[in-house]
Amino acid sequence: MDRRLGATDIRVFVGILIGLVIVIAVVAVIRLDTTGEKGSGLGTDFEYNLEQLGKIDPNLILFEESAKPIDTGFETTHAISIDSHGAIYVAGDKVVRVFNDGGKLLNTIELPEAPMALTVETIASEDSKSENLKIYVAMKDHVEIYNGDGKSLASWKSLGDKAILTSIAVSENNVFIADAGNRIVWCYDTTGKIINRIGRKEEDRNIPGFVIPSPYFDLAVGRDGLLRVVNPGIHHIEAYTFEGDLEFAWGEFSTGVKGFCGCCNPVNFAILGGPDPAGADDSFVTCEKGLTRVKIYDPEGSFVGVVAGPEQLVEGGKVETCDTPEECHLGGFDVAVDSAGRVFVLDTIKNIVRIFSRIEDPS
Amino acid sequence: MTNFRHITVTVVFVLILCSIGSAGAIRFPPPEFESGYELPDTTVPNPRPGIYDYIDTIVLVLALGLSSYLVLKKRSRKAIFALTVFSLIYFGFYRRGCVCSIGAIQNIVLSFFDPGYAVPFVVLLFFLLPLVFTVFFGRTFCAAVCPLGAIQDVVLLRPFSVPSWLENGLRLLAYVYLGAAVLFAATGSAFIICRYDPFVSFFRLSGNVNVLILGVCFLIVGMFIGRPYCRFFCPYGVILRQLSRISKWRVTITPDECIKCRLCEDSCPFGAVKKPVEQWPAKEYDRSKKRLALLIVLLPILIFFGGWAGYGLRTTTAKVHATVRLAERVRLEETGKVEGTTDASDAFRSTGTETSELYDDASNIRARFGLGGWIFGGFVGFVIGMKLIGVSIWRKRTDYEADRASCLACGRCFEYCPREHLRRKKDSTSQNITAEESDKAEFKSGGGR
Amino acid sequence: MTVNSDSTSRISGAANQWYASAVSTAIVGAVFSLIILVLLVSNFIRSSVIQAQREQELINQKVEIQNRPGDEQLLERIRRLDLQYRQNLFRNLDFMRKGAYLLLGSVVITLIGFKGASSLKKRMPTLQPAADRLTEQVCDAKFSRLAVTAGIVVLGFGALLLAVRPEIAFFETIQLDTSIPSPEQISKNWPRFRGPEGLGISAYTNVPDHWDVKTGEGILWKTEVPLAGMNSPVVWEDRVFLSGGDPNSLEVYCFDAFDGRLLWTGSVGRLSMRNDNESLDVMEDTGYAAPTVATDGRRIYAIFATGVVGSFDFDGNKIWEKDLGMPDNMYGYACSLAMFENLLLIQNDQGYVEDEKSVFIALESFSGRTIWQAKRPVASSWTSPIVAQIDGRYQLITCSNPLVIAYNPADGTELWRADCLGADVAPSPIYANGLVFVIEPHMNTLAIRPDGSGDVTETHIAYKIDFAPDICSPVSNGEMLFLLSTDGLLCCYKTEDGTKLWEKEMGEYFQSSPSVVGDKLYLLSEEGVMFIAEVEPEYKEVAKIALGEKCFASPAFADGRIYIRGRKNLYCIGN
Amino acid sequence: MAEKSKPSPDRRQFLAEAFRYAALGTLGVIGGAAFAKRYRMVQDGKCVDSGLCKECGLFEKCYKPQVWQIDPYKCIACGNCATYCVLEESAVKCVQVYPVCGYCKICFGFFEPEPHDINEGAENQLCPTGAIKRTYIEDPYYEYTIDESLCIGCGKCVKGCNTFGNGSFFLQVRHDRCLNCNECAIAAACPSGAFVRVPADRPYLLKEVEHA
Repeated sequence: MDRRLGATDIRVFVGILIGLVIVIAVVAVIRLDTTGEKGSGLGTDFEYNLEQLGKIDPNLILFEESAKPIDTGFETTHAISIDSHGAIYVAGDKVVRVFNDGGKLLNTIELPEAPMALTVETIASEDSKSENLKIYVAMKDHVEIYNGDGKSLASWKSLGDKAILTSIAVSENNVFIADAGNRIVWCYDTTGKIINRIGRKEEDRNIPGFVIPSPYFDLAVGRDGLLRVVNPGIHHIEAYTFEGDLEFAWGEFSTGVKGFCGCCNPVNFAILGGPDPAGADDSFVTCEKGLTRVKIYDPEGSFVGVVAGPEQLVEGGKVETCDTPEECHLGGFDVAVDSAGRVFVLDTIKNIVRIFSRIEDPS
Repeated sequence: MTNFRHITVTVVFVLILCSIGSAGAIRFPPPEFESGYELPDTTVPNPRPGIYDYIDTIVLVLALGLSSYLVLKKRSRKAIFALTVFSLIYFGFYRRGCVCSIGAIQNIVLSFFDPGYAVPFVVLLFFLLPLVFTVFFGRTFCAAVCPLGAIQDVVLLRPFSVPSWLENGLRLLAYVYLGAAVLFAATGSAFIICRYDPFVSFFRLSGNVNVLILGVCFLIVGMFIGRPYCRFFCPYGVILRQLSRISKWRVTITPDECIKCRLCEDSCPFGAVKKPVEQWPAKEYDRSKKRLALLIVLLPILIFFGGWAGYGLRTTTAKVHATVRLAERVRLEETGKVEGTTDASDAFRSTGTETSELYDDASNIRARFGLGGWIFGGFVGFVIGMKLIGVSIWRKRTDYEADRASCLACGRCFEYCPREHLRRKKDSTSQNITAEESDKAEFKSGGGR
Repeated sequence: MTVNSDSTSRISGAANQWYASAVSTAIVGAVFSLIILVLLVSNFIRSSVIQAQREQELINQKVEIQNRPGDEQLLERIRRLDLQYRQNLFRNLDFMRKGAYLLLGSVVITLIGFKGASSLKKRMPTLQPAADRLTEQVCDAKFSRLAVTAGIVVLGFGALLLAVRPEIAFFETIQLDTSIPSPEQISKNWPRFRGPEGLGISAYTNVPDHWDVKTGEGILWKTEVPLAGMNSPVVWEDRVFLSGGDPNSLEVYCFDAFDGRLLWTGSVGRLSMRNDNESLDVMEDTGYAAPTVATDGRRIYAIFATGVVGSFDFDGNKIWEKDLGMPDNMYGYACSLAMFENLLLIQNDQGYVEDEKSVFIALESFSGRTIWQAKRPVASSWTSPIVAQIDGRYQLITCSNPLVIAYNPADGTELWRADCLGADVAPSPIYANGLVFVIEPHMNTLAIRPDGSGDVTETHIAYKIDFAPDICSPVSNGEMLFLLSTDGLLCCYKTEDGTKLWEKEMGEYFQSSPSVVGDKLYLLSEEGVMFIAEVEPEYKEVAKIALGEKCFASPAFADGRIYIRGRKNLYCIGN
Repeated sequence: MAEKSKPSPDRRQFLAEAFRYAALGTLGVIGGAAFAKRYRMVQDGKCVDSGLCKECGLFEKCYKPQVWQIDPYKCIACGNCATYCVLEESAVKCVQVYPVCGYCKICFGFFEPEPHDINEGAENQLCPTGAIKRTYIEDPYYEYTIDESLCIGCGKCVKGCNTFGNGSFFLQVRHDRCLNCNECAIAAACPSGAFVRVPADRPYLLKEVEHA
């Protein structure tokens, strides 16, 4: 008899236990997150956050976006250049497109392959009445030259598979080509003959050699007749004579706004006024990837101010790092300046050209 | 689950190609080192060779065969238990609960709906073999091969019988679960059987905390209620039930004839022992006839309403599909109904795809869930209807027998049958073993329960 | 076993020892696994708490080191902390793994114990007193039915709970207003190029005839238009519409008629430059937005030089957009839009006759669906079609080189055609005093009787006037027809027979078309000088007001107001 | 229904027999269909042209085991890999593909965005578990190596390397650890759908491979 009682007791006890357990189980199932909505649950130490570094003190910003961005209509863009008349040349896909600053398409030059860089030279003809354009387009391994109407004038011979040309500059009789693949600057004459190699590592001439971790390697010729070359790996902009002697270098690493951030920056730069004497102050406009910043340095390389930071260059002013690798790898913007001192930033992700001009009185 | 559920090689390859396209940056050479530094290679440890899958298949066949033999010919609970433990160790702890016949349902279904997906050979076998065996020998797969069944069987300590009405009610869950699993697999949304597999995390000795808790709960219940998962949830079990109804050979409590000693009445922890059934009392009989007619009429109605309900659920069920979730999130962000973005929406935007494309995809998927909902709901309605009919007809039964559908062929009841003991005595004496030993043997063989 | 109880009793002693040991094993195992479980859980909690603290501290210190560079102790602390942190991370993982194995082992032991025990301690099969099996069966069946029914209820309820969640719609459906404006409404407004019927005639007589830009007298407001365009303003009740474009964007503007506020800007897809043969080079004097927009008081419709047509509702929501393809047009596309009931009428003349590109398209106003299309054996033209009600039936009259074609605007069937034009046709046709007046630039002006059918070239041309403007469209007040040439020669003819009444040298250049308001004639010169004149019996200047801004668009007249689009600004002039 | 409707034993047997064959038939059809599908896919060239197994026979082509892997170009290094894996210590780890690496002196996969100083001090290291080793090769180049025993696959360094560098760090499923679940728990939780199945004989999607 008591045994039956005991049995009933057990039944009750077990019943309660099971009920309890079922409740727990249901809760567990409900709490189970298989879709990643709750996030990784990793601590703050595991977050990679550039929010703070991306912010730039508004007092440092000397420029403002002065016109609607130009939609280039490209799928990929590589380089931007501006001729002495202010026409904007954008190289992308397999085309060079020429716009006026209103964004009107003036001209199109079909290319045999994808361009890497370009520059435009204006040559006054003998009678100096008319003048004609020479457009130098650097492909991956060689240079093509076109006139203003897009007629091919010359195609120089390839520098080999290893070559990855990333920038080109012209000064009277010299054409300088930055070759990131061989990590060297080629100096051509205008007929396409190689007359010099600049920047190879040489201890006795204390030339450090170019340290180029990624295909960003820019150069330009200053009005002082010195060739300026970026040495991104050591965050320098170096000044060479056309003979290839390193005169001086400036630039320092810093994630802060005054220096160049990242492992290899700046990716591109332009010299205000450039070869054109009018209204130039010879200061540098540099462009960094990673933390996308366009900044101004004076000729001696001391920080002057900011043209645009991540907040200006990203829609909605949201400071963010790129998500997918593809975004990141396209992240190297290009800059150009016109004789009026406006800065043109080629956004290689959205494939648009943003136009910045100085704020009248930066209060 | 090794090489379970292929997506075709092409799909992968296309993905790779896309990624090349999207790569953007050109391959850039590493620096030339003057110190003669050599670029190391990235280590690429290989996965478990595919050949093992075929070993698994062989083991499965052997286990099934052996189990069938032990249940039907040898009628030895101890041996069955031993095999159970083996299966638990091999398919469970060694193979980490994968390959798994239960999960295989989803792969089969997906392979019929996803043009880019063909089910691997091994998975196909793991799905089919137990079914084929069941058609001939009853649920011998459940008895001693399925690791999920095994782990529940070994923890079963003090079984309490579940009243048959409750059992009938709870069993509906399994059908719903099966329906849902098929629905989500067919729409390529998720493999819920794997997501909510309560025991796999034991086999792996790690896993999501919530799943672990769920598993523990099942085991605790399993100590007092025989194999709760198998009886009330297992989607594969649902199929096996139906097949074992028509199996060629079947588990019988008694080796020869039933003497109605009632000893086996509560021998079965799974409530599969059916008592003899008397005639209906006359008045009950008439009423039940009417009722039956009514229920048969009711069946199509249930099916329709089931389908209708399933259709009504489409927006909810569609949320299980990642694309729909993403689309809804993006939509909410676009319309400013929610603040901020999620990783998913950021990732989506960084691909530069048009939102309209995403929305189109999502609404197509919803539409598919609409149709699927009709079928799913209809199925559930049908099941319920049939169950109602099933519980209101009954067949005269004279003997104690194991219910074909719900008998898991564990062989516990054998020990309770005096006829069985006689049989064994005969065998043992024929093998001239002394009565005493044989008694010991019998005694021990009371175990396993 | 139950059958021969004596055997049980015989070995029960031995069994009891076994049983005792089994039970003790089970208990030991259970206790052990319990301990491990507790350890695991506690360790899990403890570590997660401590780790969190460490992590936070670490981060703080890393921040601090930025402010105190070169603080060696701090550096030391950070490094030590970091090490602890990381060691702990992996120690926990390791502990967890080992713990899991131990737990498994102990659980197995427990189970073996219990199993052994339960298998040794036989419980005799308990035989309940045989209950009344019949009732038992009946109850069982009944309960089962109830249980299943309960299942239905539960499932149904669950489904309901899930289903009530609100659906997130991916595409919102805007209620389309498919009604069409009444003729009265249309005549009260200025819904298209050159007014209600495109004849340049205003229904109002209270339009101002004097104002002064310098003093600002009569200038109600002046608003700068973001993007340039040659098109004329269009007015519906309290809204003024314009379009403008540049290579980057093609836009539609909606201004508030009272204060000139720009209420909204709608933008249609600019032409893509992806494939370069499509790139467009427009001429200065057509631009990207030469065609004037049209409205039916429900929506606003605009077409641009790139062949893109867009429709917006009055709140600026885009209703539809359609790309008719880049028009092949030497000066740039300039035909303004016309409307008939729920149809948007587009004269899309392209190329030369032999190109067979020209087509007339009628789109459903609210959906953008093409209702009818008529191929036209004509070359590019720059005229705007008109819809005139001519003895009871509507005629859609189009001018091009070389044909004048009248269609039934409802279905596009051709009513009649006349082969009488040539060169680059820019002036639009008008209908006055039972005649259709069409212009062959620089050559002559023709009056056609619109009651014919088929080719009426020989039969229905009433008379020719050997004077013809080249850009400005004609205007008529019924009995008089006024023709204004670009270089400023204004001629007046009798509409019955085309006899010349008078002519006047205006001494200005004209791009915009003349308009008739009441008994006055309004002429707006290129330099932005508005001439207001009475015309009977002779040209009599009422006013001559300089706007001080170049004007190419024709002005729009509303109740007591004039809207003038200058090169840059939109002016509203009123009393 | 009881007595009268009750079929005689042999009739019932016959019925059972019929049902059995029907069931077997159905199973046969299912199996056949599932099996035939692979042939269809061979005909469609879905398997053949994959180029993954040129010379091997139909079996290898279409029946090749497949395993989970991360498409590095879709991965956004959200960190879910570290915690959603069914394994306590995730099967996903960061890998370094040396030919893509720039061997930078200042590597943003290694250093904090604002390093206090350019050295291996813990205060400068980005990796919370210190799983990256930085070794000097020659001026100005440094080698960066992942210590997989320490890496938990959080992807913090991947973000840094992608943003500033060449992206030579990225996450991959390590198949010596992966259980290759039927439905990968991480794949289900992956916000960017970066998880794909790849043939088991080509179980990795290393960047350099696609770049070439």
